[in-house]
Amino acid sequence: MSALLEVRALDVRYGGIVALRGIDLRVEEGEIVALLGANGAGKTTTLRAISGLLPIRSGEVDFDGANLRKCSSDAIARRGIGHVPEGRRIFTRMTVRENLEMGGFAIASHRETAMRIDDALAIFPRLRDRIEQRAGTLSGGEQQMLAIARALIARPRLLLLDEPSLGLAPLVVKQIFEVLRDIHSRGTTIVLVEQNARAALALADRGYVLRNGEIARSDTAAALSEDPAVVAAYLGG
Amino acid sequence: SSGPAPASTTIGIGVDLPLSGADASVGTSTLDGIKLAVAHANAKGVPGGFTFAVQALDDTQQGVHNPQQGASNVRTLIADDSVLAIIGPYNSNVAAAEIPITNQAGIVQISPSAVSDGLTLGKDAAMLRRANPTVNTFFRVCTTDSRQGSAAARFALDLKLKRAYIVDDNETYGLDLANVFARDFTKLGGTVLGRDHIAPDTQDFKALLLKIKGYKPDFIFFGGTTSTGGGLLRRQMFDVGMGKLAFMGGDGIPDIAEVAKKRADGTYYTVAAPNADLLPAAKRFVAAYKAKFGSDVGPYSANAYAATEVAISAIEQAIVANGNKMPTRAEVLAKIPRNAKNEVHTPIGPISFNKNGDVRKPVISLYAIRNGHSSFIEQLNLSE
Amino acid sequence: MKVLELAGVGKRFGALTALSNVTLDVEEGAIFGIIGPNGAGKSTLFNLLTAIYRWDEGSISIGGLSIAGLSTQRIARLGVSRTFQNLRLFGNASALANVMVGEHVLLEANVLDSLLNTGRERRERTEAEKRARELLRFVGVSGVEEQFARNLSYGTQRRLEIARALAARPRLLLLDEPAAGLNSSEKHELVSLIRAIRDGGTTVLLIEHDMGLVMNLCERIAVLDYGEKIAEGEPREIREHPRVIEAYLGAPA
Amino acid sequence: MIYTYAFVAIAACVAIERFHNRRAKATIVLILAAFLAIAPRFYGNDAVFSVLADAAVYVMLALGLNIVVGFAGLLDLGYAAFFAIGAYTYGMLASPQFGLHLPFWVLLFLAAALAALFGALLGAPTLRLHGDYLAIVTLGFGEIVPQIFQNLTKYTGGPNGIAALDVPTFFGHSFGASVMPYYYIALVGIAAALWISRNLRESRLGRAWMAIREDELAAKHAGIDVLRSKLAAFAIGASFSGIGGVLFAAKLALVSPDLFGFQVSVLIVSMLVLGGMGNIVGVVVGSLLLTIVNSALLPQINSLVDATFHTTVDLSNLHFLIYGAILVGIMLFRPEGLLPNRERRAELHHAGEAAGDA
Amino acid sequence: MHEFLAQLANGVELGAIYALIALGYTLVYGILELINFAHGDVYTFGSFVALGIFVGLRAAGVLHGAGLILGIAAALIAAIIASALLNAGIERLAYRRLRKAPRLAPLITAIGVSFMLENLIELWQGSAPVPFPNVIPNPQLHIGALEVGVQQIVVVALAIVTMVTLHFFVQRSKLGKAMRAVAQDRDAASLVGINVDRTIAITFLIAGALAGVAGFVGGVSFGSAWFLNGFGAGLRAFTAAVLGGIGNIAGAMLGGFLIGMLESFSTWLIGGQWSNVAVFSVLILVLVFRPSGLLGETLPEKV
Ligand SMILES: Nc1ncnc2c1ncn2[C@@H]1O[C@H](COP(=O)(O)OP(=O)(O)OP(=O)(O)O)[C@@H](O)[C@H]1O
Ligand SMILES: Nc1ncnc2c1ncn2[C@@H]1O[C@H](COP(=O)(O)OP(=O)(O)OP(=O)(O)O)[C@@H](O)[C@H]1O
Ligand SMILES: [Mg+2]
Ligand SMILES: [Mg+2]
Repeated sequence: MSALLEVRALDVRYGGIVALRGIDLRVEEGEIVALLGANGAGKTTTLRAISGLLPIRSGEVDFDGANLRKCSSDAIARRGIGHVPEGRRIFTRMTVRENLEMGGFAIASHRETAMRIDDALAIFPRLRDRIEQRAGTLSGGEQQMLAIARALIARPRLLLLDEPSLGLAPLVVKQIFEVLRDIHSRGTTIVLVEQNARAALALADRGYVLRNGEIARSDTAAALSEDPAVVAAYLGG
Repeated sequence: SSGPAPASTTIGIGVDLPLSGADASVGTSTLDGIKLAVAHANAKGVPGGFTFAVQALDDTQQGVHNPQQGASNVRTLIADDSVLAIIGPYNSNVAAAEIPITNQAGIVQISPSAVSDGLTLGKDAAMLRRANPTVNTFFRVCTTDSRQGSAAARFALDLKLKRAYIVDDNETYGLDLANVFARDFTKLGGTVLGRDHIAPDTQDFKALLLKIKGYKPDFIFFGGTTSTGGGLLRRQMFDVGMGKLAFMGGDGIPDIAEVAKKRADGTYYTVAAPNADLLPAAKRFVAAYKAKFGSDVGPYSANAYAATEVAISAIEQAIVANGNKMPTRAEVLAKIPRNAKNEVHTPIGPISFNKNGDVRKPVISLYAIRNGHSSFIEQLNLSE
Repeated sequence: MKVLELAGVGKRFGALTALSNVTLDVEEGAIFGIIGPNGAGKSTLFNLLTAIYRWDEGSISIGGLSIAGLSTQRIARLGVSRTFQNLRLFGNASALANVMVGEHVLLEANVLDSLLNTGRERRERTEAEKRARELLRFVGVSGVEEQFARNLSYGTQRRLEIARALAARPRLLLLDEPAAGLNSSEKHELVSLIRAIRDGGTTVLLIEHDMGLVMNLCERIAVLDYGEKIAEGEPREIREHPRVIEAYLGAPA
Repeated sequence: MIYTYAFVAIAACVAIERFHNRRAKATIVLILAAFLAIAPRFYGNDAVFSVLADAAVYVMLALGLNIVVGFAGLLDLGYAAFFAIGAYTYGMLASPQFGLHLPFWVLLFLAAALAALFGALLGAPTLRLHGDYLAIVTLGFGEIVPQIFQNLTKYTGGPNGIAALDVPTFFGHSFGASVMPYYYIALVGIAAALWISRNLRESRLGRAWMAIREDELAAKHAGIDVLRSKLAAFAIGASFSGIGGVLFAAKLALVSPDLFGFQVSVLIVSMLVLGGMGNIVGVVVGSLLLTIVNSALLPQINSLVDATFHTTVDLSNLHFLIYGAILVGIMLFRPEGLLPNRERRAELHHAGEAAGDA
Repeated sequence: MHEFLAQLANGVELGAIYALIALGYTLVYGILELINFAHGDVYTFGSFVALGIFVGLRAAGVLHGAGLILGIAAALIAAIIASALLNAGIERLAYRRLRKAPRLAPLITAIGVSFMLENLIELWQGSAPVPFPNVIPNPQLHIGALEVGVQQIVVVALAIVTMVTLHFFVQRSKLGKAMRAVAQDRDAASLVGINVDRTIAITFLIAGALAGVAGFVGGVSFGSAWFLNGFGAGLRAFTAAVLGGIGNIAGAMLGGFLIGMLESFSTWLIGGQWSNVAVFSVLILVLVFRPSGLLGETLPEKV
């Protein structure tokens, strides 16, 4: 069986600078895969390359049997890859509600969108309180909630999360991981970049460790969380 | 088609005109007048086996005529020893920047169209010639603002138009013309009801016309050209119910019918030349121009032709006087016609210059537009 | 001595009360934590301190001086520096230049010095550059001096921003979630960094959601919830405070 | 001939950008300066040096605008207004207009001060505006100033402007009709402008401008007095064009309002962007290039084509098209400008090493 | 009073034209933050296309009775389509490649394109103003003290209908939402499935179409087309967009009408040569007190 997402020999450069070198990733349908790595290792770059926000220099990205290399990022999004990007990238001049509606841009039915927005608001009641507020004036954590909620509206098959717990209060972080577990149980495949490596590995099936733009290790989550080197570097003694 | 002939046998006629952008159409048709005169001279044969060649430079920058560019062009032409005379510029403020340079270099410069008084008259002109106060190198075949403005004032009163509202385009030519008209019209007993200037790029003249309407004038006098607002002003008079009112201007609006079409009827304008219908040279010129360029003559094509004829005649005389050899610029300057004896007969009448550089026997004609066409009304022979 | 005093401070955004009746004293030389749920008003409090917003009630003074009506730049000159929850670096400038801007208030060169490149200007520049390099090393990001800030990875940018704030040698340093985007070993480095900053004589006010880090680092902690201060005390007290557990921490895992 | 000079100057600029060694740069600058100072004795004529002197004035203007736009990040679309103020200062105070005949050298500084004052006056109420709002207000100012000069006929000569301005003197020696004095003064002016630009760029004020340009709020938090820094940018930038204006007016011996329209502001902004905004050498290249295109290449394009290809074609009615195509072409080909900001390249230069040890 | 009303009516008519052009600036600015200097020339182009159709139809002798109505419609539609395509073509060729370029690069490109268009139009139609055939009758109506031409009423009505349609279209349709999203964050927009290039292209099409309507209306109202018309009209229209708050559709309309009336009234009361000074002085004053224009939104900065 072919994997849901397969990345082969991916090279990405910024101008002359090599950011990713020969990355191979495989994500099976229904898996949760964690990407670990120090600052600047290339995690964000990997996710951005997959969702088409960065041009690929060489290598292939296949999603559900189709090659994404020639696809624009909006086409990739419509194929079912959701992305909670670094820096949140919410629409700051729109209200919370409008942001959520944008999450459902590709959904034809208004009723369906409204229903999904309701579901999302049930997860983040804080957003319901602020529903008519301009997203740009939300608190940092509220913005993060909005970014996650917006990605959930589209019900992607594959969800790429770039540090979803960033700026969230401890209770909410716990809740986020529960939400991830929940949508995963309903069939969403997840690729997770997370500084909170302990929590990430607890949730994930497998993990990759990136170093200087290359895959340094890949193993099951359990094995990684016991690897002394990984523990020392990312889990903090 | 043909490459330039070897330098020694070619005499350059330097030209400085606005050739691109907003002034391109007048500039180009003026240039064509020059080219035609040069072609005629070459066809006739030049003493000493020389040929004339036009060296035209464009004095626009970013599409607008520009004194700095004009000055620079004149320097370029002067730096070329084969250039013995310069025709141009088109605009008065460009001329003001060029005259000191041509004056210093002692090269003949004849403008077809720069009408501002100060270029040839009074203290201003003296200042322009201060590098070489005793020599005048600048001539023009057009008239001056003051001649034209006062003639227009007289014509208006002849036509029983007594109450004027004056509008100008707030540019050199238009403003000066309107000023002289206002002064002389009042002096001769007319009434100036009001004056207005328009801003550049104006498209809507109805606001102005609605205002004028309240004054109930006999006519509107416009200082400016067809394209700086004359055409649209005339046209839009109909939109505010003033279509029947008379409209008058100077030699900047002979082409007004092209823009205003039948709505131009009732327009009067002056031209600094005798009635073209009675001048054989004028008829020949118009026909030749049409044949060569396939288009109607532009407002200053004839002037340009005349200016070039004068320059060429001076050069040819200088060649002969110099034993069929290349003359100096000073020798050419000395042959510029100064009195009735060596007048040059051009499509705009016989031309010789007074000591200021203005035409000696100026004639101003009045034309009217009827059924979309110009027709001659009367002419004034101004005495010096 | 108290560096910062807030008395009965309130701030509303339309119908929303972002802060209400907050009273707070911070002693010179402290590492003081501010925690609370998302949207509790923590960043808003910082924004009041640097005059991005004006408060509606109460009073705030820094170093005994009321900051009512003072502009952001005046407050900065009083010795208050900050980092931002959503990074605000000078993206199209090198990391080094970012830090050197942070030193602005320490330098004395005036417009004329700048125009004519006087001795003072040159001397100051050399020193400023040297200090900036040291600071970058201090926060652990040396090697990126010449890179554009916007091209750095998120974690590196965070540390760069701290370096910029430190460059002014502030009396009071406001850190809004400095550990966000750092992994746990990097967080350890951050802890020692902040301690070192404090030991250099700077009072540190810290907003953070990483409880391990907060409890480890702060000597005192205030807790905000819906704009109100619901608790203040030493880490131990806070950890066991029932309202804090209910509103923020959740039951201990 | 003009192209020889332009080519030498541009080539030297490119070389300066290429070399990273300070000594090498200094050497090139010295050689270029010596060439520009001495070569006119052997090669060229008045027409050539006239264009070069004009080009030098534009280089000064562009360097001044670069301080406002390139350094401080304030898009100014009405920069020609200050040029006009400088030129009219000379036009009104050194001419028969009021019978005042103040010396050129005094006016050079007076115009710089006046332009700076107006820069600050314009700046003061508008500096709260952001981005393109500021751009459009400056554009408005740029429209208003020449129109006021045009309409206040009594004082300014109206649309005719003021002609026959005084010919400057140098220790009692009149400049006469020669363009060489202007050429040399403009060279010195450029040298000063370059020196000041470089000083500013590396200075405390220069860093403050950078900060304001990148993030005004963060700049305030660094203790930068944003308003004062912006005013300084406007005033210093304007003073450059005040000086340029005096040179321009004295050389042409004429001022008229149509010389300072929006087109001129646009031209100078184009010079910046084309050359590489913020980069001093780039700005010089951009302004030289566009001046040569506009003052030499386009007006003479017909003779040039005729002489080169021995055919007569009339390109004069294509000037705009050619000029527009040059702008578009360069931008599509090098969006960051011909010689982009040094930082941008330094970044590419160093990052390769840094990526390895993250 | 009589004259006041007449000037008011004239200002409204002029304002309608500025407003239509201003909308195009605002739409494009809203999505790309680009002052599209070429927009005024697209307006000019629209005028000439309408003119060409009129001239052609008149030569064919069909411009009377019902033929006149059809002719007007044909000229309008042709102007709309031609301008829309031209504008979209400009975006495709000149601006699209500059999406990631420094901010001023597209601005200079736009200026370059503007020069090119002006020159091309000049080559096509000459550098003198070209008159519109006087085909549309313009009987004067007397409504109380107000005297207006039928043409004036039609012009204003057409402009208003266009603007209202646009307003609802952008507010209600999915495309409108996509435009707002792309305007704020292109990457984020593409992550929710919005085709950024297509959205921008459509924005240019709409802006061009509006310029086409304006070109038609302006040509009929001023009675001529000139290759440099777009420059002055464009400058004023852009000023209008800024006055109203750039990026804001209602603001562009308000600004357009205000500038139109300002021009009309300043010509009446202080003289035409001061009208530009008046327009820009008012603009500066307004912006000093409302730094984001009349209807522009000021968002408090949240950090
Ligand atoms: N736009 C860019 N231009 C140049 N280099 C870049 C750019 N974006 C990122 N880089 C470089 O690419 C490398 C990888 O960056 P990336 O953002 O993918 O790291 P990361 O693993 O997500 O780090 P972090 O945990 O700090 O977010 C870093 O060295 C960074 O400096
Ligand atoms: N300018 C504003 N307009 C309206 N509401 C605002 C504004 N700024 C902040 N708020 C609201 O005020 C509340 C407090 O925001 P603040 O940013 O202070 O929260 P915080 O405690 O920093 O939260 P977080 O931990 O998520 O960063 C939030 O609900 C936020 O939505
Ligand atoms: Mg990252
Ligand atoms: Mg916060």
